[in-house]
Amino acid sequence: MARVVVDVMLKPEILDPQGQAVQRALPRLGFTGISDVRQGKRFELDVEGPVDDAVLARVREMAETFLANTVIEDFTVRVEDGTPAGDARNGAPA
Amino acid sequence: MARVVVDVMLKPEILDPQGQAVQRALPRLGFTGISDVRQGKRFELDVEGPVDDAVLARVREMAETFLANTVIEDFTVRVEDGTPAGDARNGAPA
Amino acid sequence: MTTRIGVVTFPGSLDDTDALRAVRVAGGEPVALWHRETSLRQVDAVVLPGGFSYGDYLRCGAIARFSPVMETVVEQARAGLPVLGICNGFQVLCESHLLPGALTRNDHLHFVCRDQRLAVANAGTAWTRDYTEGQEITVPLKNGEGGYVADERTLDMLEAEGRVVLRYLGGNPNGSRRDIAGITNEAGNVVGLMPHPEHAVETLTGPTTDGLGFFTSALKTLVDAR
Amino acid sequence: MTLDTVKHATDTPQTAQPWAELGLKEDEYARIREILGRRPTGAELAMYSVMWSEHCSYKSSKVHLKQFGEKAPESDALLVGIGENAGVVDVGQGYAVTFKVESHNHPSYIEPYQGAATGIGGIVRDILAMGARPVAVMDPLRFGAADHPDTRRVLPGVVAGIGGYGNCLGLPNIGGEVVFDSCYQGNPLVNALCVGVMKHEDIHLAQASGTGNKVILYGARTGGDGIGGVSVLASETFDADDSAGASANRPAVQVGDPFQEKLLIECTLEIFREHLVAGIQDLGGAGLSCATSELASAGSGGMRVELDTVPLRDATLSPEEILMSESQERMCAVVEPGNVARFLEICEKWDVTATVIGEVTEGDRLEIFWHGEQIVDVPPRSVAHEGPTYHRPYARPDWQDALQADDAARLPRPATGDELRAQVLTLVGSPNQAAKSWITDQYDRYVLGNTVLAQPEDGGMIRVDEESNLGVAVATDGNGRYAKLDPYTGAQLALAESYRNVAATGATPLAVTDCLNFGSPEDPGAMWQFAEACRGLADACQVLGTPVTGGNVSLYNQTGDTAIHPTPVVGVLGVIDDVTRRTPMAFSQAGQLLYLLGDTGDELGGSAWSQAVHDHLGGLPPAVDLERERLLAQILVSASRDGMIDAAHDLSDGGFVQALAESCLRGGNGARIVVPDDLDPFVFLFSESAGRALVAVPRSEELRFTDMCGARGLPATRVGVVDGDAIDVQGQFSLPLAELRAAHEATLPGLFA
Ligand SMILES: Nc1ncnc2c1ncn2[C@@H]1O[C@H](COP(=O)(O)OP(=O)(O)O)[C@@H](O)[C@H]1O
Ligand SMILES: [Mg+2]
Repeated sequence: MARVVVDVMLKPEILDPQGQAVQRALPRLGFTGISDVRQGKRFELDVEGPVDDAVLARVREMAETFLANTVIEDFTVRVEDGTPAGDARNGAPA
Repeated sequence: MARVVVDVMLKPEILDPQGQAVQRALPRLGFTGISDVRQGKRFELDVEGPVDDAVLARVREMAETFLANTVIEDFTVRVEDGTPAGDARNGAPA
Repeated sequence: MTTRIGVVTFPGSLDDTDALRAVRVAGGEPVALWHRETSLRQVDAVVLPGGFSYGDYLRCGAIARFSPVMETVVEQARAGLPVLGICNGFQVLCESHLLPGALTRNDHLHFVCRDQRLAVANAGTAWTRDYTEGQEITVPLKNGEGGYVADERTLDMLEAEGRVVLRYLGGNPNGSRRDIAGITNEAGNVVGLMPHPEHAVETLTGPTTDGLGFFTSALKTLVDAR
Repeated sequence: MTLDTVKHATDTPQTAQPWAELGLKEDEYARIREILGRRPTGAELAMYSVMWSEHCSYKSSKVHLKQFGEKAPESDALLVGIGENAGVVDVGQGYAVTFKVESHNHPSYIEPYQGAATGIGGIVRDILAMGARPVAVMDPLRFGAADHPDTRRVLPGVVAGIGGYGNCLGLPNIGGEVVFDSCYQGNPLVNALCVGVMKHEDIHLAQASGTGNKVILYGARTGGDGIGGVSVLASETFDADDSAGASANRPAVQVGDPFQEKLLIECTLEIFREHLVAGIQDLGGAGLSCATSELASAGSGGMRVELDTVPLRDATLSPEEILMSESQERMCAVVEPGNVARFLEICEKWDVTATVIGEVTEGDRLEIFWHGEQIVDVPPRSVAHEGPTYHRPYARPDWQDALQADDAARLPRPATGDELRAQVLTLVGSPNQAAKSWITDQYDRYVLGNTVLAQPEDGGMIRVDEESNLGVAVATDGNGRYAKLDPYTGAQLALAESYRNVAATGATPLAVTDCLNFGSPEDPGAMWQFAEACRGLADACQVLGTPVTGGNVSLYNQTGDTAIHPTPVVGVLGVIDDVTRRTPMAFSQAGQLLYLLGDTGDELGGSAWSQAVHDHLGGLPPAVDLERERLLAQILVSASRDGMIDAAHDLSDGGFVQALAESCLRGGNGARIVVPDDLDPFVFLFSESAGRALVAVPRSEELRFTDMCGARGLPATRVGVVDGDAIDVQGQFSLPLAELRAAHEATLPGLFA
């Protein structure tokens, strides 16, 4: 069983109230030196069978149409070990 | 400016209704072969100055006391490039 | 001498005025407390009200927990001060580790507002002594993250020690483990509830007046303690 | 790129400018040059283009909206009329109430959650800007066909957005509407209404006066979101297929932060309490362009703004973008210099960012500077209040006659008791008539502790004063099917229904707000519908004595050539001296007598029955008799005040049987019904004749009640009694409540859960 991770973050220009709330709280908790915080979602998908290009393409389509709202969010897809699955944020065609 | 990423996921034994809802929806959307979905949070922290062990230790403490609720959640901390910052889920002492 | 019950306003608290009203209707003296102040202004008990403190960003109650007023609340709660956390207040109490467990996203993923039937499971706490054990009450429930979770050991301990205070009746509205709607600490002075008794203190604006008992219970507890 | 300063613009008259891309017409651009005596700077062009858009300038609609003022009935209750952020109504005991309904239609189609959420945020700030504490919201909604796949995307998102924002603000949601019709498939309507309460002396206006007074921008930092939102999303350049393209550079979608807005509300109310504000304006569509030009235009002096002092979320924004940004949760206040320190202190207390960005000047220019260089120098009235006015051509569509000729009377009707029974179940379970609790249970109706009535009651009711029990009731209604058949009558029926709903709760109707949702004003047929609806509404308000206090227009609700049904949504505000005398809709006491008030005719055109059973739309809508509506309202209010009725429910879509079913289900009691001698059972049950209500009268009050109706000339027909656990229409059928409830309540969860 392989795991594919989809990270979904608000686009940089979109307001991120949650990230801002966290950032504003940090100094009060004694944590300094953090100049920005963005909060997004992380999906862990357990895939049956081997993760080949076809599977990744499907996951990317899933991210594009369902897991992320591309009107306001970007996403990345990668196999668990940390290697990005060959695409930059959003862009890559399936 | 370096970026540290904190991933927070519900512990495996805690019910994840959001992940389940995603998983249930997938076949309806024509995506098969995904045996499990978990949904968690991803924090991107922009750190002023270099990210050394001391900084990572502080971020880990931040995750432990604030970003995650360790009653129900696990977390990992890593520097943006993908290398885990020397700790497994939760465990590592600061 | 009147009994003073304080209600904390965090940024984003919403049901604070309702909690103050409920204290007044019950016959106590309501005292507004501000999150930035460490002083509790000599109140005899504290209510942490419902709402979305700090927008409920990150996790419900996670940021409010670190406010100055909570330092004092935690310290005095450990020393026996009666503290009632309602909804968001319950979440703050869990985040502060005054109560075990956590509150998670409703299993159906929607905010739910309804008149909820409940059973009083412990009529011995500072906030429930005006009820009888097993009594059925109906008060409003309104939350998006009201599913109570804790590990099995903790749940068993809560049951064994009689620390479940309220249980949902007529269908579990949010996936709470073992239908738990409210719990107390070991000493019985700190109580957390998801339902909103402050919205059931007058028939004009609430479904019942079943919620009043929480506030009159505290007043009695405090008078007895004098 | 060099900064396009006023001087630079003067020196380079020939520079080509993208006025067309910004949605301006050639003659509009020429007029800007004429006003300024030179070409506009980029910043000026941005301001004019967005302020002269349909959304901000009402250029196609204002010639018709004028009637609301011209035909306004005499009313002692109106403290502030059309033209401000919202109208203000005197409700007695020194209290004033402000309310307004607005649309957020296009954004909610693109991004349902955020579109709907920011719709709530925007209308709440309008109410706040009047000096009032917002106390409740309502949400009139229209979606495409209930079973269309895209409705599954739009509806849950819209509902979650309204709940997510309103719940987090701590405003009870006390009512609204949910209507499904395939005409709204590509153009859902998301209207949002907010009600606020203040004391008379707290009324604030949007004006900048007093030379030397400071202009303070406070609330969220300004970001790149929503730039062009007004001109792109809410004007003719909007094209659904293009939405992805529009977001390529700067996002047209705005993200709301209800927590920030909650702080803004509490902070602003504290500032009002200390009388620190000389003028105030919320930032909504067109952002700073709108706020600065409107404040300066309405005041006595000019204004100077240092745009580089605006706190930014994104440091790369250009001055044009800052002026156009629609970042949410911001307000702009004019403050005397001596009050600035205290103003900033209160903002600090609430963690609200506040910055002095300019001041009121002598003279009459709006001047904006960027790092010391002047980029705007305009007469503010020319931007804010003297935009273009169009007299668009309009004409009755050629299909109108055929539509009206296609009479619903030709539709086959149920002939037997069993058929009637089956169609009752079809009706109460149809998406438009089914219970809406799957939606409304996602809204907090209890917060603030003053909700006396909330959905599914006829109107929402809020207690205003805990000591005296003074309260207000609000309802919103609109029936696009009726308006399609006849827009003049349809608009009047919307008002009549809303008015009747308020009266049914026991409150006296006082004033009106409206949101006019229509197709393209460039289509003469749609423009005719708009003109007719305005005329109908203005005429009806005159008769009912309820002035229009404000509202909103949403045009271009069409996909290609296909427009939505003309959908005027009308909100009515009423006052009740003692909320403990309210009339709920539930039949909660067995044995009480049921009276049908008003006359029932054979009126099925546009009815819920014709839609649910035959999927038909044709004929004429029910006739309107405004004098009858007025009499009915007086009777309902008197009966409530004197304790003669225990329940009341207005009759509207679905007719008698729908109202009966709802009141029975809510009270958990059945009813035995006798069909009146002079009526056909089908007509009795399903007709939608206006001016009617169903009331439950305690036996002890029967004589007093019928005497009153008789003396005042209102037909009151005894139709049955509250009893048992079924609806039993004698001689026709019996329908157990459990079966009725299952049919009524399963529909929406079945579609969306
Ligand atoms: N359909 C309408 N009926 C009456 N007044 C309207 C209508 N549409 C807009 N108005 C009034 O025109 C003015 C400007 O409207 P609008 O641009 O929506 O205000 P805002 O700038 O506060 O959003 C307001 O006073 C509003 O109440
Ligand atoms: Mg406004």
